[in-house]
Amino acid sequence: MSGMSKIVKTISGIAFPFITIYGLYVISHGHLTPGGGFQGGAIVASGCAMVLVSYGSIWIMDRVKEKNLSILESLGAVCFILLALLGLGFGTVFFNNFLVGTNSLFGVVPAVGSGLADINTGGVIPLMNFAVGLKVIAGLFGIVLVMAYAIRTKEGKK
Amino acid sequence: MNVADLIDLLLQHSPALIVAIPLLGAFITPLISRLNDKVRNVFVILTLGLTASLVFLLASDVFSGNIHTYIFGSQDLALPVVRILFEVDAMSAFMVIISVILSLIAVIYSWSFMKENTGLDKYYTLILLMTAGMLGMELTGDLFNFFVFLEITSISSAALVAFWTNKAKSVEAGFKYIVISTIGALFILFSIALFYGQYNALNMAMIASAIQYTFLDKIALVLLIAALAMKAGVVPMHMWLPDAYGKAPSSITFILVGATQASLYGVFRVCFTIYGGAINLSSISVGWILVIMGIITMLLGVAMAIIQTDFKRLIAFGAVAEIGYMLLGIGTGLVVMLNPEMTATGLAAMKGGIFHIMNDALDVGLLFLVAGAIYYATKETSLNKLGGLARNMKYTTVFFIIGLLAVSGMPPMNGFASKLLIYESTYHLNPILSIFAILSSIMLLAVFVKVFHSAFLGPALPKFENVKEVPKSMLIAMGAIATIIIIFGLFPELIVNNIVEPAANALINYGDYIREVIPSFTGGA
Amino acid sequence: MMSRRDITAVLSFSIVTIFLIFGALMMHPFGTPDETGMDDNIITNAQTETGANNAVTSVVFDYRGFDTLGEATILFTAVAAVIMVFRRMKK
Amino acid sequence: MIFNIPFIAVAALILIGLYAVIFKRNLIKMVIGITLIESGVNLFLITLGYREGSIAPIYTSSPGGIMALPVPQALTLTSIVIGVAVLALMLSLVIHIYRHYGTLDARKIGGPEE
Repeated sequence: MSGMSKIVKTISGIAFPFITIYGLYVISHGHLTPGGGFQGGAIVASGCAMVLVSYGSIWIMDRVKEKNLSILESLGAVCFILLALLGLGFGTVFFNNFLVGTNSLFGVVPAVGSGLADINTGGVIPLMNFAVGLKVIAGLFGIVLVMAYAIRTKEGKK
Repeated sequence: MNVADLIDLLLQHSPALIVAIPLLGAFITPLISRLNDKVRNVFVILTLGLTASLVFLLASDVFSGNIHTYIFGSQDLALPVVRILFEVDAMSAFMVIISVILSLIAVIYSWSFMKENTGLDKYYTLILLMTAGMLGMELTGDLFNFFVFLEITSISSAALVAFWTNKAKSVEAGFKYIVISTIGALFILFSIALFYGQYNALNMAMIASAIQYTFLDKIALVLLIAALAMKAGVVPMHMWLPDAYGKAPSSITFILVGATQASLYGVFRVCFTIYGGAINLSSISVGWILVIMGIITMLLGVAMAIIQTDFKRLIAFGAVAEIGYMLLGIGTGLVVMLNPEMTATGLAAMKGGIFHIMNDALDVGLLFLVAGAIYYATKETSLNKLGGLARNMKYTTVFFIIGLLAVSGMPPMNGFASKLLIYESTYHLNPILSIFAILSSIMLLAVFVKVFHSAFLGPALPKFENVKEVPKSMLIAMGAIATIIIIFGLFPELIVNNIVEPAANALINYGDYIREVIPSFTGGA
Repeated sequence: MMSRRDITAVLSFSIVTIFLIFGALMMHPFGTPDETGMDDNIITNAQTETGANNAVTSVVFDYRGFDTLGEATILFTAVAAVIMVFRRMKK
Repeated sequence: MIFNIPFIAVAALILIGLYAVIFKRNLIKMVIGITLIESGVNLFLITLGYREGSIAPIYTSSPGGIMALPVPQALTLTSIVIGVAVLALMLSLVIHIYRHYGTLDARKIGGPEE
């Protein structure tokens, strides 16, 4: 897949940072507002896919290697499962939300029925959101990139 | 902390760790495989070895009569059950042992078998993921969780079936497999939603205690059995199985046997545990359906095996036939479950069926490994072109003879022990059933003797003059399976009394499974 | 002339059709679930037990966190599978 | 019965998808059929969680009132991600099948070796 016209490239270049920031917002506020790691990750990944379409897979492949994306994704997954295992270590069982009620990082418990958006709540949920977000960004972008690149080699041959 | 405390702690957390360790291993494998190929192989084997030791620790406790529950995220069990929980009874433990042994042996076998290929880091990652998926399916006590693990298993195994992407047939088989398993999984999800809509529960024990056997439940039962039977390769829906088994690398076929059996475990769990409360309404008809499907599977599998010319495809149809025996045994148990005069028959049939699950995995698995070894040595799978291999591949020949005798139920091997139980018990239900069972066993023997003759005996072919015995890791893998087969064949009572009978009782006394979660439940023997 | 495969296909399709239509008609009326015990429990306790204002997130990452691990694993599996399928084969 | 239109829509979606999978010969159309079945099942899950007049189960700035059931929404989220994964793998395999056979017609792929 080769790149598209200059107008598309410029516009997608302008839009990309906003999409990324919006996606990161959705990830980091997953425990308060609709959204979470998967949804925010999908938003960022679709922004990356937009850049991929407008600039072409060859341009992207020179800058991002799918091997590195795969490693990033592994890291996200390892973080997620380690957070779950920490529940076994600090708390009591696998997947225990060991940070809730400790009043430390993300450890505040909101009052029952409270509608206030306090970002410092949720225990391990925000951390898991970040891990899953990282994983989903790397994973979805990796899939799109590999498939786009595979189609390119096919076209290049003929 | 002393050692006894540590073992207690490990035992308490083992259901979660058994799934978490292969998952963690799979996530780390891409990082480790950047270092060195050998390090990666050792790491994968160690991961599975650790999992296997935890499985044996857990199973030894479960077989002594305890049912283990593990609640994710909380220590105490509050009703209604909102959290996911794992529930391990003897049947789950039995299946978990099979799956983990298959994966471990397959990884050892792969060391030499797959050495020449590219993309091995993904190959080992997917094997670990597939193992974790199978183990999760067999341990979980939550229906939606079952669906999630089913999908992990089917995606990873479909990718592995298509591992040799330069062969059109492999890719085609992988595509067929993923389409079939996705449709099956979606219908399973649909039935889960039906349960959720009626009983507002996802936990198997909660659903089982509340089930009313309404019309919607009947739809869910039909869809669940059809979808899981499709994934297990039962006959009207078996068309994907010979392709997938035949075209996958042999080490993957070996694990695929475990994956189909995990789906079969799903059928039994649905029939016995979830619909256990409604069993007085359904057991006879559902049981007969299983028995008839079993008979058809058996006969059609053998009949199709006779006409095959491809080595692995032939064994695959043999595997289809073997699935029929398990269905026959356990279906017989379901038919006579409520008849107090036939309790002994039912138990014997269940023991036969469950024991045969393990024997099928070992026997058919060994044959697939032998087929892989022949492919490794000769790059040939067509029976018409093979011949005279017994001269150069002595060990492989011996292993094939062992597998051949075991799969067709000849006396010194383990297949005989389980098939004898099935013959005896089905004879009490209806003599025709056992005649069919014996008939298809004899035909299986004929088929495999023919294979033995055309592949191993006969004149030495000039093009196979330089064929050598396969490398050590493959011999070790095949030798381990053959040893287990012979031990099980010599001391079947040991296995039946200590492992198989608790598993059969766990299915029959479904009330215990439910009472572990909902103490006030009264039904169930 | 229909082949055996076509007959099976038509048969299975019509069976599923009948099931689904009858099932749709026999469901509870839309908007009034029969039982809500498990979900009411979550709605009441989500804030105190997990500290998250968003009950859906608390289900995804806390009450059913293990499903989410499975889900993340599936995505990981898919990425590994796609990269593996498109790898360079040795000739 | 008129209130059960969502459930009838679910049945219709699943049936259209199943029709495409069973009777269409083009592999891409089969894949589309599978995603249609999946959307139908997801819609079913979501409709199960709706309570008349309910709001989203999120406390932040909520106007008060009864809340919809949160569990089906979480299950649907899981199911959507699973769908994406399956779709990615199926499409990659379709690309490979096209490379090998040069066609997407299910009748033409698959050689003599049966």
